[in-house]
Amino acid sequence: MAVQFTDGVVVGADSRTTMGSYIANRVTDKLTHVHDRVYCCRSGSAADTQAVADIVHQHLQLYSQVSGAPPPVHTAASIFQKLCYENKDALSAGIIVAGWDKEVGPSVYNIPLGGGLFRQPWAIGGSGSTYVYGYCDATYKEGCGRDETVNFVKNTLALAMSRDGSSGGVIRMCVITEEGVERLFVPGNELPQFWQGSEVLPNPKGKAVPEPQVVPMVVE
Amino acid sequence: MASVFSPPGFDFSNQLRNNFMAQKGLPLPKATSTGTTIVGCLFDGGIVLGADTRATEGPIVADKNCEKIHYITESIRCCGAGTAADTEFTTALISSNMELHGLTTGRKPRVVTAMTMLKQMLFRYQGQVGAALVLGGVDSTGPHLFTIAPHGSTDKLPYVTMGSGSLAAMAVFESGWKANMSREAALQLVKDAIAAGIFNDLGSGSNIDACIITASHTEMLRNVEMPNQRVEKERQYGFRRGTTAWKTENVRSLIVNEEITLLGGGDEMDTT
Amino acid sequence: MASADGGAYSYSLTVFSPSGKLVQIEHALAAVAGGTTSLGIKASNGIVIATEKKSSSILIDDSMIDKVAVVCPNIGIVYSGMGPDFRVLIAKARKSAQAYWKMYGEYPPTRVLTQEIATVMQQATQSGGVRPYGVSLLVAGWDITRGPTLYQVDPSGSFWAWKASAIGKNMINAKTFLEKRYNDDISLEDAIHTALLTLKEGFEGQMTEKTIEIGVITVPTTAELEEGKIGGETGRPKPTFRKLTEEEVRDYLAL
Amino acid sequence: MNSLVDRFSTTSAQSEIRRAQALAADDEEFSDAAWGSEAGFGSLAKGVPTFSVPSIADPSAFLRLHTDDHADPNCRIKIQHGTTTLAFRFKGGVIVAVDSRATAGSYIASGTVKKVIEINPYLLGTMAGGAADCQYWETYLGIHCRLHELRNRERISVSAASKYLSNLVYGYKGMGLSMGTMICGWDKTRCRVPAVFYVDSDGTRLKGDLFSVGSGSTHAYVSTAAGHRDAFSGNTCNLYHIKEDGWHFIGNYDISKMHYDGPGDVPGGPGKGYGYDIRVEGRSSANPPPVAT
Amino acid sequence: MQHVAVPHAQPQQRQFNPYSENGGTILAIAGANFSVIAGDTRQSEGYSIQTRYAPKVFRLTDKAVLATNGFAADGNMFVKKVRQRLEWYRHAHAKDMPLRAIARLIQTMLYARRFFPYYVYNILGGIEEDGSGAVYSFDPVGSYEREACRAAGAASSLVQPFLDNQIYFKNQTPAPGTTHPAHLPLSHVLSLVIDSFTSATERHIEVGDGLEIYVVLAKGSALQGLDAIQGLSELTTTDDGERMFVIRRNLKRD
Amino acid sequence: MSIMDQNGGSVIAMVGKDCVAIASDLRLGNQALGVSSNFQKIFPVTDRIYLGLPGLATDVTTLKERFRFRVNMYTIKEEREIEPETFAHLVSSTLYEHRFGPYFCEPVMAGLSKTPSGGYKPFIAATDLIGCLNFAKDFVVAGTASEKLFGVAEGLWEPDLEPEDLFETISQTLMNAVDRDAYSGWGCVVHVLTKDKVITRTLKGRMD
Repeated sequence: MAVQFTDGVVVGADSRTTMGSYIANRVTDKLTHVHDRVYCCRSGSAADTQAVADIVHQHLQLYSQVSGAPPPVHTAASIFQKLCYENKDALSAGIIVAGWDKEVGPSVYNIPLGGGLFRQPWAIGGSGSTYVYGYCDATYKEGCGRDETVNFVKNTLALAMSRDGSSGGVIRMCVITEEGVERLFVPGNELPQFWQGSEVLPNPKGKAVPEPQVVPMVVE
Repeated sequence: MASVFSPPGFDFSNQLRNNFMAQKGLPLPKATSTGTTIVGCLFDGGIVLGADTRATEGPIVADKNCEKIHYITESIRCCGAGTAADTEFTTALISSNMELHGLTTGRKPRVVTAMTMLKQMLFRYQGQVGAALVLGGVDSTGPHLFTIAPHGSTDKLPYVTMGSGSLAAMAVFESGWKANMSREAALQLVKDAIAAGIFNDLGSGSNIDACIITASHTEMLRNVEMPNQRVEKERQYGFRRGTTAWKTENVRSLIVNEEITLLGGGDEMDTT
Repeated sequence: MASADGGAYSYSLTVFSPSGKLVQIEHALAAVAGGTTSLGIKASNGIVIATEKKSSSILIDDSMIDKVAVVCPNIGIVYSGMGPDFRVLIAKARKSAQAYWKMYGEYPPTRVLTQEIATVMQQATQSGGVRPYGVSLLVAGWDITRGPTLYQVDPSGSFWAWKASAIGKNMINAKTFLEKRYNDDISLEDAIHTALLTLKEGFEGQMTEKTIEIGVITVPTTAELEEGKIGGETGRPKPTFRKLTEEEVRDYLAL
Repeated sequence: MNSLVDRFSTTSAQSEIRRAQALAADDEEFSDAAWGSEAGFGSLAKGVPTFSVPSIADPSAFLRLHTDDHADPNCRIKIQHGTTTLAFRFKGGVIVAVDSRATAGSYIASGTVKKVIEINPYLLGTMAGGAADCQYWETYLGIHCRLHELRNRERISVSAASKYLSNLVYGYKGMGLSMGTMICGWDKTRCRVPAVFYVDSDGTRLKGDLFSVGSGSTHAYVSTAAGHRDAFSGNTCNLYHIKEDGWHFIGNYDISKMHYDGPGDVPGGPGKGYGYDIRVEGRSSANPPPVAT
Repeated sequence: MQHVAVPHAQPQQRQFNPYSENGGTILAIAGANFSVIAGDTRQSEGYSIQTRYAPKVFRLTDKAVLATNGFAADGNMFVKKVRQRLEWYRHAHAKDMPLRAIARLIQTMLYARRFFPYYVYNILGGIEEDGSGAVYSFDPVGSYEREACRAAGAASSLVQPFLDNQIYFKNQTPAPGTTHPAHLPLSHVLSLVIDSFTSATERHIEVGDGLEIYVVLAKGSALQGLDAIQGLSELTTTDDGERMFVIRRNLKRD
Repeated sequence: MSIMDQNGGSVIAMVGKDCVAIASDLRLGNQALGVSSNFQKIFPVTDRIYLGLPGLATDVTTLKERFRFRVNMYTIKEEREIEPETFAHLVSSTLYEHRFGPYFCEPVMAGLSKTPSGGYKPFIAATDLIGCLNFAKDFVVAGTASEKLFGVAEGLWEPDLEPEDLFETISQTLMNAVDRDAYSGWGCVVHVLTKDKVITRTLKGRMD
């Protein structure tokens, strides 16, 4: 997930990699550095996304070498798109690119499985995203500050992690602004809590519902 | 080699024939797989790698004491699970390239270099090269531990397990691992993890191999524990000589005996 | 540039002169003779190879210059002549040694690797558009069948084994010096001293641990051999060739 | 085939089995388990014994999936197969020769299988294809022949016995039975001649003078040749001779021994081994005379 | 969410597959006046062990023991049904079913499911009415045969040829003037059984954990050194009729 | 019916006291039909290395020639005989080169390797069809009867058998194993290597 705010972007992700139903890595770092102020969130096949991110990282090193300036986020995103689009039948990679650059300031780009490129104020992806579209649509509002946005990301991820079996572990976030990149970490036992599924049975009108004690049966 | 030109990489010439045979309903035979339990564990100052020693071909144990901790460089080792030949040759290829890399750069090679070489090779073959690896080593930037899956994805973690016994081993790690463990504690934890794989997973068995890598030196503890020695047999099975009826026999002596007969009957030149 | 293996048209630079000589190779040998002196001495229990590391100006940081190169754990090479040619040959030699290792699971015997290098150098004398390598090499190595062996390879691609040899600037004086001092059962320690004395003969300037480089082959004992590969099958045999550190060179110079 | 159609069609084998099951189900007191001594054959009065069938669309495909080891060598249930059987009529009666090897896939499960089933003192049946199918149904046939004798006070003719077996097996056509058997005997009554009938699980029934059944059948002039040449035949050869007064067991010969030493001093025997390389030893460059070692 | 690339599953046809394979190996050897029926106690599925002690050898009557191997659920159910039929036989005939008859009963019960087979390889061992040791081996649909020695199950192809050589002395030419013994003493047979299983455990991953050997002695025959065997316990109470013993040993657990 | 059953055949190698033995059956079949009872699967590579090649017959002959070529070239270039360990690696890398179009053959090697102190040490090795090397201390098996060979060998093998005793053990192992395999058999041949001689015997086994 990545959200743009006034003077930067917040990128966040869960930390679970699964092999079938086995959790191969419960503390994965899916926030991958591609340049000083450009990060990407990887979802889909770990092998594919790691390979693609490595290639983009190399391209951006070259870009900054040649141009003498850090690469715009749009450039990074379009390299990702080129790779994902042209190899779409070999790759299974959903990537969100976010960062800060001098021309545009903060920006978030979403590259889903087909390889399209969409600039959005906020973007979510991966199997857990389906559960939290509603929450994001309801909660997001423009012009938020840093702390508000961090909370918005943290809550969204926590909700997705509780509903989606393939998501979980800890929350990793990065706040990317002109000044720098600040890494945040929320351990698995300190995730924001929401409704945990305890049943609240309505009390039938008038009748007092006795406390269900269990009286041990007397045996001679 | 310069004198004999051999194309680099794999030779696909039999593929046409093999596909034809596969269509005719003659399935490919199974290659040796190492069902395997392999683990790696970080301790302060180094890495402990562990592996079992059973290689299987389907349900049959092909090798009771094979080596799964492969050499990459003096202070980087790599445990392999999956198709035995793939783990053997993939690690050998990267070990060779790392040696070249070390010689050309004149520096001790890094674990992350080996990891990148391995991941890029496996990714290129899209999982067809069935090698699941635990790569561990110590270099100038300290101890590092990686797992590399057959499709080319890598994870960097303080403790890892791979292979069919990895779940059993991970259970032991999750309950026993602590940060900054001592060398002895780490070795004992690795031994327990491998033992868990050996006894609970059918694909792993026989002995425990371990390897302790620190900045100063690397200690290969081959068969550090052998909990599965075969018991004494109840009987002796020697046969009486002549038990086996044979039809023909041919004995070829390997001793080349020459007698040198002097020609010329003794009037050689007098050289006294 | 025609491909190295002499494509259809070979505008070969190396052609026979009327007197039956290959002039380019003569010039290459002259380039070698212009190079700093290198020598090698085969002792009963090892080999020493050494060379001068003279640089044209004191401003040069000669710690980065490698005139003695490791090809594989049991083979080292020293050269006289053109540095860059040497570097290219060393890269090919190392690749060839690894290719051998990948096929046979052990490192090549010295003779086989020398043959490979010689073939490369010979191809440069019979192909279009390429000139011979401007280096002579002293290849020192150990293998189980032949023990310690010292080979010299020339720009022509010819190679032969030596008990002791010298190449480069004052090769002749060095060789006569060696001929006087060499005997078959010289020990490695004595051989190292002889090497230093021979180098001193034609040395311009101060001979210090910074201005010379030494590589040695030490023959493993049968006990070490019995033990075989360190750490079982997949381990590696103990290296038999290594370059002396600057401290070791200083100690030898002090004696 | 669409399972709906199958459930209500009247011709397919499944519907016949269902009718038999319905028949057995309703007269409770006669269920085959009632009387311990019936050993599961079920009372003959009710016709065929009941078979439980998996309730899925295509039970025979299910069976083939799990038991046919030609299609899928590592299928789990390996049913044993017998392979070379030979029978011929001549003026002296009927000669029946069979091998004794049963294989499951490439594994030789047994080398001592009795592939001649002694139906009764004057009737023999041979086994090729599914061992269980032949054993079970030919023993079942023996019961039927005995009942025939009791009802009609005369021995059943070979033709009637083989007809009964082929009709019975025809009921299960397509369900997966695998049998290739020869019913041999000597008819005591009317024509008093030896008779050989070939009956197989497709329902084929042929009267003839000479039959050879099984994967080794093409080599079966001498059963040792079949044992030698065919990987699925071998171990020992059981030889029977049927005369007027019923069958006689001639003997059990080890095929490999016969390859080397022949049947011993039997009139007309070759005097030495039947094996090809024994017979041609010393006569060609491929088989040079044995060098005096 | 991130998953390591699981190959894109094509549409999978859900086939009705009631069977599984629980490994293990059984064997039985008949002597002159005894029968030995043995089986390992490991029950596994795929690469994991379901239990280290699941008996595969069951006592039917004082003189008959049945060993089953293949799909454990079918095996256990089949033994239950056989015991039920034997009980009814005892009610109908006031005596235990003789071994020969049990063999035929098992054939008919197996063949009753010819079109939905029990995935079980059975071996019936015990003492015949004439007091001789006997072993009957079955295929999953009921074809059976009396033999002197039979191995079945996962490692049968490892054990059977070994027994051919050591029990039947196959391919062994006897010392000049002597012949191979027709029947082997009990102690010899027991040591072969134990060695067979330790060898099978070494080379087959589905064999191990424990070994249970049932010994059925004909009426009035000597113990032949049986009492000296480690891990022995007697099941029969009286020692006038047939006697049945069980020997429990451990096997490697890797 | 895998490709390895097409022609059938099995090989076993065993270690004894300062000696090794390698044995194989002689059958060449076309699935169930036996074709030849004299198909040699074991070839001398050098005086002290024997190579057994069970599997698809066409690949057996192809590989035999391929290895003969490579060993001859090695001998000429290195001016020495190839050692068993080196030959094992040569076989392994040759097979792995065909990783994605393999030869259907599981080579078994037996030999005596020169020790640094001048003596001879028994050496056996086997690889699967793509070259995974298995250096065993006791015995290695391959071919259609490999499971059976494993079972009997595990039972009968004992350490430090004299050459003649090793001959008996390996022969009994091979014959009893192939008698339980439909695709192997039709005669057996055994080679026993000691440091000074090679004893080759053809056995009188079942011919069915």
